[in-house]
Amino acid sequence: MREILRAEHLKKYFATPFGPLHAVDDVTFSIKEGSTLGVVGESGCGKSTLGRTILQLHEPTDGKIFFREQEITGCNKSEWKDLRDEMQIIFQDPMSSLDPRMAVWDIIEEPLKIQKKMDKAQRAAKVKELMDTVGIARRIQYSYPHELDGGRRQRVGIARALALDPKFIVCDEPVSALDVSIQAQIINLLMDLQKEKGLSYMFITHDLSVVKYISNEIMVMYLGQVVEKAPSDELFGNPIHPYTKALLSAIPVPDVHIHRERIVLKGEITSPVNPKPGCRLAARCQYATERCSTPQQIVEVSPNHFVSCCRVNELWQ
Amino acid sequence: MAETSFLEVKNLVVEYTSDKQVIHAVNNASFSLKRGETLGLVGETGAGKTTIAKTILRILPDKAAKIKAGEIFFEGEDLLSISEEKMRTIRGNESAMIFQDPMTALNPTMKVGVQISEAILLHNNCSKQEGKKRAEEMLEKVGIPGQRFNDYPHQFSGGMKQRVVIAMALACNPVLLLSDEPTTALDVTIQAQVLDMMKDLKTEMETSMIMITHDLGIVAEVCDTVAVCYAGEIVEYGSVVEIFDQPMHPYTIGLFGSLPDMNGGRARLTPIKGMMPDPTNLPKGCFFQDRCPYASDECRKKHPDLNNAGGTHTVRCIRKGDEQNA
Amino acid sequence: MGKYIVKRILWLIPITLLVIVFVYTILFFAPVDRARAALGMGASEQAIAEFNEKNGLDKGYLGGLIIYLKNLLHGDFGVSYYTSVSVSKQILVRLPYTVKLAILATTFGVVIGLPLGILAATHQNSWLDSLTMALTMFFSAMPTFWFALILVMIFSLHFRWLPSVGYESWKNYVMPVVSIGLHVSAIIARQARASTLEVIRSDYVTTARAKGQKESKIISDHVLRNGSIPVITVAGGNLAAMMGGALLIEQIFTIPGIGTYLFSGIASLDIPVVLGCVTMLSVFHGLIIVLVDIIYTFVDPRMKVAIIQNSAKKKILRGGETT
Amino acid sequence: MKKEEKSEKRRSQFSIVLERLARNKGAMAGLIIMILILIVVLFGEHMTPYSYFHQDYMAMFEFPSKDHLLGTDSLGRDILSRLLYGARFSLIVSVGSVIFSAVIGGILGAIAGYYGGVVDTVVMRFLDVYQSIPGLVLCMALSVVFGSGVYTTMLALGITGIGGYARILRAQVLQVKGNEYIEAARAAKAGDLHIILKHIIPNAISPVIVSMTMGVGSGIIAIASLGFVGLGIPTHLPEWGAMLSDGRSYMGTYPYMVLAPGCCIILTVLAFNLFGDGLRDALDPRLKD
Repeated sequence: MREILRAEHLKKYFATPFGPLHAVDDVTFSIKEGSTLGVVGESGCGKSTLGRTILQLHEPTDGKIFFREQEITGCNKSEWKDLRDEMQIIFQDPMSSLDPRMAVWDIIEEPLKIQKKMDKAQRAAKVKELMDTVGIARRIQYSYPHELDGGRRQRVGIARALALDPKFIVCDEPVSALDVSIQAQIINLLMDLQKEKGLSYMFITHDLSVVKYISNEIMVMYLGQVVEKAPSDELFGNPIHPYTKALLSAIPVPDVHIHRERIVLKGEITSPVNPKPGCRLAARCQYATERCSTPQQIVEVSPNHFVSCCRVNELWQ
Repeated sequence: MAETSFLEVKNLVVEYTSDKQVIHAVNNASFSLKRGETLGLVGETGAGKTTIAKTILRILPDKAAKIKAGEIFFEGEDLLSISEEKMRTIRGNESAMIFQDPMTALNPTMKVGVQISEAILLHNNCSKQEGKKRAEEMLEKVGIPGQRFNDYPHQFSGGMKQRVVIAMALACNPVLLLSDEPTTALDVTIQAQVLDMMKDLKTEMETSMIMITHDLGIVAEVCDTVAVCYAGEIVEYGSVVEIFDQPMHPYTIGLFGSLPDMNGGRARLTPIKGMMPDPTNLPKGCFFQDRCPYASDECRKKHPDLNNAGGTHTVRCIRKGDEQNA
Repeated sequence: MGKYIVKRILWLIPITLLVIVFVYTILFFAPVDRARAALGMGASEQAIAEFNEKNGLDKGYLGGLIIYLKNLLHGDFGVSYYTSVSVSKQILVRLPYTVKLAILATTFGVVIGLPLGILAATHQNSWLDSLTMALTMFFSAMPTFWFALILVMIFSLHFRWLPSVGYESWKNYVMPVVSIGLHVSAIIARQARASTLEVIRSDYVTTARAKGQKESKIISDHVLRNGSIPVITVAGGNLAAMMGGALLIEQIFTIPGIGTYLFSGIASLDIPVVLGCVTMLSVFHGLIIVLVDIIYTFVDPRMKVAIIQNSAKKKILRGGETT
Repeated sequence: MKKEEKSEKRRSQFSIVLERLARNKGAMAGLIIMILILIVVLFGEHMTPYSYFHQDYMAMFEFPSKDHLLGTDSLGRDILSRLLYGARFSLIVSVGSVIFSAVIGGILGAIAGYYGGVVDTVVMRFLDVYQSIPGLVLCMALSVVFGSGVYTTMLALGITGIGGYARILRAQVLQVKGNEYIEAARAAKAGDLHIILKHIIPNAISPVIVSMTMGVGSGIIAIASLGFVGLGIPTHLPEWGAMLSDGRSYMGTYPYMVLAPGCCIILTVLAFNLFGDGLRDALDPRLKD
């Protein structure tokens, strides 16, 4: 499989009155064509910023992004514009991501209008096709977002993202705001689309059960850094980093017969503003030692399984 | 008697009126809770879970909401027929509620300690110092240093705020705790902390609890019995083992089918098609008919009753009822 | 916090300077011959030249501005072109009347408006609410100076209970205060009602109810404080605007305040008079805004953080993203 | 589920707002008065038997009667005729000035809000200066400088109003800019102009329209205030404020000379405020039908 996207040492810092906020700090990964990379972490871990930086909705502070082996950081606008059609985004909150003053039809048509490659009839045909693809009934084509329920809104968001026939989509918590039964409908839709169109996803979420289900590979982030990255089954079957372990053990499992030992992290997430060098989990980690205050290296412990923890050899049995 | 009907909700009907439209929020809901037990009230947005909890405390918005019918027996007394004054002595004292969003459930201009002691002073004949002391004890109990009595809500993180809200609810050692999605707004690791703490405190204080949630994982972890809500009524009820091992109502089955399996492979999810019926215009017959894979003509004609399915397990579906009877 | 207040007050200096430049510019280029206006059409050329030299009008736009600012540095507001009376003295003599009127009218507005707004909100959709809303709608549409005339007509001319001119006794202030105060109270009542309604619907009020708190205590302990927060801004803004004197009201009741003075200055384009008053106004306005912010931090603990962060946010805007 | 049947045909935002307005009694009352006033402005001079400057020394200070429905003034001029003719000054000047301030202020605010940074800082400091001079003071100073007249008054009033609109639109743009649909448009490589025209303006403009409506009301009061002290509209014209000032000297004996113009002002202002209130509700896109 060819690689569709690669990020190397990507950084995104924001200036704050109290110092730079390390939203994304030295993140490296790649995504193969037709596959899904899941990005997991709790609020404030920088996963959404990462998605937006990949799409250059934020200017990266440092690092390189390659799309189909072509560097898109620092390339000029016209080259980038064509590539941009191939990269799209689906947002978490379908309410704030749909313009409340535009009807469903107009929202889906907008990217086509901006692209200026089709005439009106072609656009109309395309919009109808998109509505069928994502399962939006014709009768709501002139409804406004506030008149729709969450599931339909998200379908509109997906149709808009698909309008320009992208090859790569950043899905930023696309099902988090939805009820369980609707969530399953949308997940199925996303997986069907992937199969049909050969899409690649970067699937950002805090919901571990969803990410396990949909991803080929999973990247766990904590305070802007990648702490562990592995193929989906490997990560769930053999988590190594203390944060990944705690995260996995914290999910309530809908099964009354399973009782697991829970690893509880002390305290709460610290501030990503002006962080000290070293492991950012150290203050909450039960395995922390003095070595944890030195900068951590990400190491490959088994094929494709990367961990950023200085005690990896001791913890990995 | 007291053992079995510590809390009993019977045929509760609640409606909201907005812009001349009647929203049927709760339709004939009945369930009971034994002392010391935890009941999970499970369902999706708009299923009427929160309305049921607010009705038990009688804190529904006066003008919009109307309790049309039903009885709520709490320790043998019908809460819907006692005076407002009497009700006030129960609220926050014998029965308390934890709200979903800790960001908005705390008064931003009042010290958290004062907010905790508010209920203590209200229901106990004690001095302000005594109230403060007990509020500080409550803070310690939920893992917050007592010195933070004088801090304001904005000085706490989300998880800490929810701890304050829990301390507030438990301040008067209530026998019944209504928890409305207490961890939904929190991150997973914080959720785990808060759930553990709630479980410990519940055992320590011998509190009975109604846990409102949409998360079946949480239900499996903390509940003894489960009531599945759909369109304002209870469609399935039973012990947590009965429901999880042998879900019977097509809706409950659908909920389980919607969840990705954490342990198994990547089988295609089997979600429920369509969505919840419009609460202003509920269909005749079974409310689930349009989404049900087994719906027959009979389901469209007759509204099903709760049928016994063995043990404490009951289910509101003619199909399962038939099977059971046959 | 203290550092922040000092910073805010120091910030008033450049703002006030800009206000002076702005107003000076408008007035300077007005097409009038001040000398002839002061000395009469038949004045001699020499008298006109003397007048212009005395008042710095011969120095041109920039020269005049520099002289004015230089004098201001020494606390000298200059003298009126026409009466040659010191502007600072006039302001000092007149200020007490205006301050009295402003504070009384604003207090009246808050005392009447705030409870009325809260009452209307707690009785939403009742007759009380509808009546309050109708009355406040009416009073906010009514020009205060017209209402003042009506009051004069009723209480001075018809019943002869209150004097229509003068400034010595408390009776002189009743009608000016009421005519402005009712307008202010109407605006405050509407604001208070809106913000109270929002608070009443908030989760923490439901929480208080779930604790078993009495409705009356919920209003006094939870709603009142949060509901009145936006009212502080309205009241402060009104107080600041009124420091310029309610021009027309002062005129109608012949109160010798800043308003009448400022108006006479404007009407005759008397630059030192107008600049003097406007400078004072701008400083007062700035101080009142700072005061409002300080009151905020007492009423709403979140504001302390917000205000300090807000002053820090400017840094972000200037710094942009670090790349 | 919710009102789907209605969605099958295209409904523009405009028609939705109109529908909602039509259901609001207050707004409709305001609208009716506004239409009546408009008719008066357009045809007022043909509706009464007297012209506004017709002086009748045989009929000075007449109380309201069949001949003179609202009586006559010190020069024997028919007050009703003057009031009807005077409506045009209040209305035209106020509407003109509101449009002027909304356009200039709106552009300033939108630029400051959208681009932020240095531009925003400069505009905000400018507004700080603006805000520290009370509106009426600035307005009076400007109208003295510009001299009396319809257009000069419009300009004086218009300049005074710029600050308010700039602030409103800036705040709105900042808020709208934070929404994800802006990012979605950028992800579809929309340019700045497209985003401003298609997304930001339609979503940010509502409060501006509402405060423009209300602004006409306060503009009318400001014009009357100017007229009352002899500024603004030339004093020989029957501007409502000037008529009030006229009547003031005789109000002890002839109260109708003060009452009538005042009622005209209140009625007009009330109409715009009522309509503005209704408009605020109707323009909320998230409101359920």
